Amino acid sequence: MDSMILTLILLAPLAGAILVALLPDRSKLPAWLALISTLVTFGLALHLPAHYDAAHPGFQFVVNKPWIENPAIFYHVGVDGLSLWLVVLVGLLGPIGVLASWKAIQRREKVYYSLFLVQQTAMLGVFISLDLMVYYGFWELSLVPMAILIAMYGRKNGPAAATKFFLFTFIPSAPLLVAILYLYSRTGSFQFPDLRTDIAVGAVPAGALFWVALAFLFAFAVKVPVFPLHGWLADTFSEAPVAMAMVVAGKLGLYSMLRFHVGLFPVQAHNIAPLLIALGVIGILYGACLALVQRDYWRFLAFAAMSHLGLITVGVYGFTLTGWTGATYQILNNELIDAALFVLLGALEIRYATSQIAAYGGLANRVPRLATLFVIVSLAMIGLPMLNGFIGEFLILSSTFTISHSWAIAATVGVILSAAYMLWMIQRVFYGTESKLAAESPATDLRLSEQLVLWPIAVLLLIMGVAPNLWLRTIETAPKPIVLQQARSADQPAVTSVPMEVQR
Amino acid sequence: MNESLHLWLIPLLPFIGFLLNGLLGRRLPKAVVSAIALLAPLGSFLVVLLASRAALPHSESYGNWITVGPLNIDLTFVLDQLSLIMLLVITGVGFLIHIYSVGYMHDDEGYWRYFAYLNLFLFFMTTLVLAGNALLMFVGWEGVGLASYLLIGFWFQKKSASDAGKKAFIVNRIGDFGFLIGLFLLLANFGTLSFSDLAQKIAANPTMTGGVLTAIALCLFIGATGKSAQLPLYVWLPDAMEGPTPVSALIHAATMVTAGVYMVARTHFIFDRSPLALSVVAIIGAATALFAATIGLVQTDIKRVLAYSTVSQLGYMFLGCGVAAYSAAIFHLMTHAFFKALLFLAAGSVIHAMGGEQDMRKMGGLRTKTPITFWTMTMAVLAISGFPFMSAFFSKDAILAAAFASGSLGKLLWFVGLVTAGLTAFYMFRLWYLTFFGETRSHDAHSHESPWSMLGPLAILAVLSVGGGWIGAGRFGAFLSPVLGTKTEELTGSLEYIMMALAVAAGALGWFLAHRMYHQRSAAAQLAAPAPAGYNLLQNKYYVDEFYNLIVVKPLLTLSKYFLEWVVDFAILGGLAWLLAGIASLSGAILQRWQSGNIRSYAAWLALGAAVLLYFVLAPHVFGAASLHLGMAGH
Amino acid sequence: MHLILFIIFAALCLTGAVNLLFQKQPINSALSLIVVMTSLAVLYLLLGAEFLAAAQVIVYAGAIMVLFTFVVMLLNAGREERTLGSSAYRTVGFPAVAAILAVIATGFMKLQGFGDAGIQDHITSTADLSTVLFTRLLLPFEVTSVLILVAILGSVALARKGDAEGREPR
Amino acid sequence: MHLSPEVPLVWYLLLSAVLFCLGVVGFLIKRNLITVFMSIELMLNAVNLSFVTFAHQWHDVKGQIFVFFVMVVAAAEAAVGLAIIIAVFRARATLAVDRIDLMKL
Repeated sequence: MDSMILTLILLAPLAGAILVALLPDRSKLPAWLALISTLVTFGLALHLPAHYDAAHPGFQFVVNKPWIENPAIFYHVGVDGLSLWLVVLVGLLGPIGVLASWKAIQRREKVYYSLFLVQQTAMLGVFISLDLMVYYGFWELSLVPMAILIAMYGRKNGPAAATKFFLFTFIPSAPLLVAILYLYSRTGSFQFPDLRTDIAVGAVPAGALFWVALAFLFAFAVKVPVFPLHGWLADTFSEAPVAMAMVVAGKLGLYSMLRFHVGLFPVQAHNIAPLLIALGVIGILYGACLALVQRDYWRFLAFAAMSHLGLITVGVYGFTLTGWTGATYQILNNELIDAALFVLLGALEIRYATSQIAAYGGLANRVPRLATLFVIVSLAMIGLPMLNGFIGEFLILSSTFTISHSWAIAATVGVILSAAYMLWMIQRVFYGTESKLAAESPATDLRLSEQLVLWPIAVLLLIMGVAPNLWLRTIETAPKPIVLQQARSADQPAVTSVPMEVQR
Repeated sequence: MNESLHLWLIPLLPFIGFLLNGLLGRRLPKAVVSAIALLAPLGSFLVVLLASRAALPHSESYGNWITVGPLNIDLTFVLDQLSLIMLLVITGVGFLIHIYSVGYMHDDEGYWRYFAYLNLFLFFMTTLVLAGNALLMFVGWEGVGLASYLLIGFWFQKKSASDAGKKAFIVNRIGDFGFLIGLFLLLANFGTLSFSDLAQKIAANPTMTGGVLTAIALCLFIGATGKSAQLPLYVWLPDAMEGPTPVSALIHAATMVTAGVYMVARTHFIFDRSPLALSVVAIIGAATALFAATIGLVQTDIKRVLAYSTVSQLGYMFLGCGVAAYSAAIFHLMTHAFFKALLFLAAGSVIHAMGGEQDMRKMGGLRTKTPITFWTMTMAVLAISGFPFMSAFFSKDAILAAAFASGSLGKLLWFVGLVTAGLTAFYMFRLWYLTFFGETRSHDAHSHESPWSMLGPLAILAVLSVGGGWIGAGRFGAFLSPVLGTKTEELTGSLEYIMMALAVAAGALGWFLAHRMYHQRSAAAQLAAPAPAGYNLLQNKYYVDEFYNLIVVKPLLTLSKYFLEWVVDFAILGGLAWLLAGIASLSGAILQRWQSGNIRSYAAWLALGAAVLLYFVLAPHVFGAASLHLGMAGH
Repeated sequence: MHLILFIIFAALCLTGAVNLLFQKQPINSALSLIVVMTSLAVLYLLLGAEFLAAAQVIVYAGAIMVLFTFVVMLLNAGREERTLGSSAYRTVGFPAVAAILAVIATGFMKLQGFGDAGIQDHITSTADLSTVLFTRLLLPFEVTSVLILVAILGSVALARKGDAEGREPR
Repeated sequence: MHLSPEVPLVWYLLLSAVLFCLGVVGFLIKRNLITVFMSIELMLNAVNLSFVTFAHQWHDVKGQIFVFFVMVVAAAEAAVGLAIIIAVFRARATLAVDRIDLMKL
């Protein structure tokens, strides 16, 4: 079972996609199939944390079989503390995405759900692949359904947004591929563990390694997105179907940064870290400022997300155990929170058919449950203690503080601003006097299916805030060896959050 | 150690109350909602009472909260003398205010929601007080901010209310920013956030003063100014009066806003090592006390007067902290909780009687219509004005005496405190006269006394306001000394009596002026005549809100909108993207000509491609020195 | 003897190919192509590939070219029109062809160890060929039959009269 | 034994190269869809000739097998290709390749 489980996780949504594609497009049949398929995936994914052995860090549930002889591509999959919960997260977001699409997608369901499931497969593949070529395949595959669905279901400017998304995400993939092939030409392997040791012992010339690392970073930074590369985000958020938009930003890029940029090129990544920290902090403040002035709530959400992703970037490039653990944890938090916000805003859009914030107002009496959940999720987003966002923010910020006081303080300003824009948003939508739209619309409160999605997330946000050690214990196992290794090597002084000695 | 005191019950009971009412309250009858809501603080209060007999300090740990590498944050509750007093005040006064709310909020459709929030507040507040480390305290700290936000914006359909809630949360967040930085500094320098460990580490290092500790202390104090509404972050508290009056009594007078004082007292071992930070605390405290008192002089909204009074009294407490008289500050905190809660509740009763009217200019003559409210309010007014042997007489005096005893700066601060005492008496009696004396100025004539559920708590608090001072007079410092240390400088007997006399005299002077201006002449805006400019300045609260709006909010929004969004995002980044897209589509337009659709031209290019490929494959053999050996030439 | 035969049929081949290019009527081009193919069959024979020579005559010169001529007649293809779609064939195509020819020809000239062909050396019998075809390459051989079947179905479907949606003709 | 001088195999190869290039030229200059198709067949035949030549040189039957498969594929291709030509002619009523340019962007 343990050796098969990752393959099964990968196959479950794929089988669902094929089934949806083959069976007729009859009333809600694709949706039900997709729901079952994603639930099965989620159930299988839960096997991983249940059987993960935190005492023995490193990759587990590994399968490593030759696939193509020349070039030597292996079907090499496995998870460690870093990817373990991300796989579970993708599994969880699957059924949520299907339920979020239930009412929103009314035409061409077959195409929609099969592409949705392909996207699921691709994301799972990205997280579990340990062969760079296989990883690259999944990485590219994760972009395709997205671009198609944006074009098909865009609200106003679908094709334009799809083109933008396509250009922003595919172009950086080209240097990534070249870099991967270059590594192969030097080391003769696509496999992550081999490459890590080969690069560590200097099998690749340092001058070339700089460019290779940069190519990796560029591809990932666009996908996160890191500050000046965020051009696609707002358009994608406002055009993509809800269930697709909620998975597009953040985790793929950030995970790849942690695994393949920091993991493969620690020296290069450490050298470029100050730049990334600076860009991350700029992203935090920039996103927050822009979120303050958006009129459309999808764009608002895009910039809010960008702000929070900036914080995680800072955590990734802080090169501390606490920061890495916090960053990984914050990826989970962020995705959950964003997913919930997408579902909630999507629910608003279905009811009121507009995403202009100004049209709303005073909804709290009309849709009290929606308002309550929105407030809870927003509070998690702005890092209220007892909810999950706080844990990640605290870990990242406190570790950043040990590296640079000024950047940490600037990042903490983002904490204030996030409260400002989220609460202002809540106020404009839910509080105050009822707007014309709210008064005239016959909209009803959350349906049972929506509540079934949202309450568990809300409870999860609380549990993740109260008992983060359930997660941190396993997440911590991934960066720990790297930190220890850094501490051993003399020329690379380890930057951990071991407290500095009191000076006076 | 010894047997468990079940401290976890103290926050947990209100939390259960919150969950029950919050999730089910909508469908429950009001009686059940009130029963749940009342039992929670009562249960907590009883647990605290039981715990108070145990040996102190007592700490209980419930495992680890966050563990990453070297960082380890425990879930630890600590009960010592300081937290015991706070808990008694919070749960005791909290319980009384819950009872009061049953009457006050009886007709509100959000009844269940109100009590859920109130219980949530108690949960966070008790967590804040019991917390054994700074991060857990921060949980409560932010949590009470949340409860405050929810309760201020309780009538969320009123724009002013939801505005005020938002403002409170955001301003508090600015303070929390300082708190967080303080936490990071602590963590970076000491590697722990546990109060007992920190105290030990600092005690083990007697030469460590100033420097880092000053930075930490100042950062923590920024947090305190946010939560406790001190200069320059006090602006949210007056607006917070948009919330229901019992909320103002509980959160914005008696308990939450004193969290800053509690936090400074809790971390006094850091402040003690930094004279600079202490001076800052004292100066800010004294300045706030005077500043807010002057604004309070001219406010016409009964709750706003009390709000500015709260800000001012909190200033007193920080003044006490700033001269290292922590026990005096805590003492004042306690008495203030009694009389200010009473003032707010009585004001609430007045508002209730007036059918929701809060403008004092429209009140008057309520003395006969609401006698119990009148008498309890009178007790509170006397107490806050420092009438001899009432509660604030002792506590305020303790602070002023400590200030006077602490150096030359202390003398100045003492004088500011004395002036403030006079101003306090003046605006309190102004309120008293305008509300209860003279002719009724309301069109709504059928004012009535409040129900007993509201008057009962008033009576109990009145007793405490009058006699609360005797609880602590003389003994308080000794009781708290295990936590806060002993204050060495004591005033000599005669000087202390002179101080008392001066303070009482200042109060009496304030009363006298108020009596002259508002009772004998019974006109509303007497101060306006002699100094209209000054009056306007005070009436508009020194234009601080406008000032903040002008230098912070507006520039931020303008910057975001016009510079960041239009210039950076649209023009520069968008322009770059368009430039790239332009290059792409231009090259596309050029290359498109190749795609003529003409098969023969495709074939021509294909042939060219084949020729080039062939050349590259064969070139080394054809044009190089070596001749061509095909693979099987050896056959 | 071999040389004479080679020269005759190589010349026929080239003449046919060039004629194919210069004829304006498709039917004439088709007939020239038949000449080319038949001459090629002779050349195969010279190279000892007797089965292929036969197959060349039957399949190419016979079946395929008959198909061509039928289509020419069916569509009544007349003289070529003088259309001008693009000049790329002249500016790019001809130099490219010249380059291809030059590169390949130079490559062939430089081949070493290449022998000569006599009229009777190394005749591959049909038996030799079929031994390989029906043993080692049995599967590909059978698959080609599937290919041909698919091609038949495809050409029937394509050439059938019907409208764009593929509905039956009325 | 040898009645006449033997032919160097390279000549065959050169012949095939020339035929192939003539085929390419045909593709380039012919304007009738059917003759263009014939040029393709010419190229195929040219390649076949070189296969056979190599098979002869190395006494390897594989080259001839290859030619056999090329013939099979060519037959299939001719059938489908001519069917396509018929379909195109029905749709466009012309066989001029320059008029069949719907693939233009």
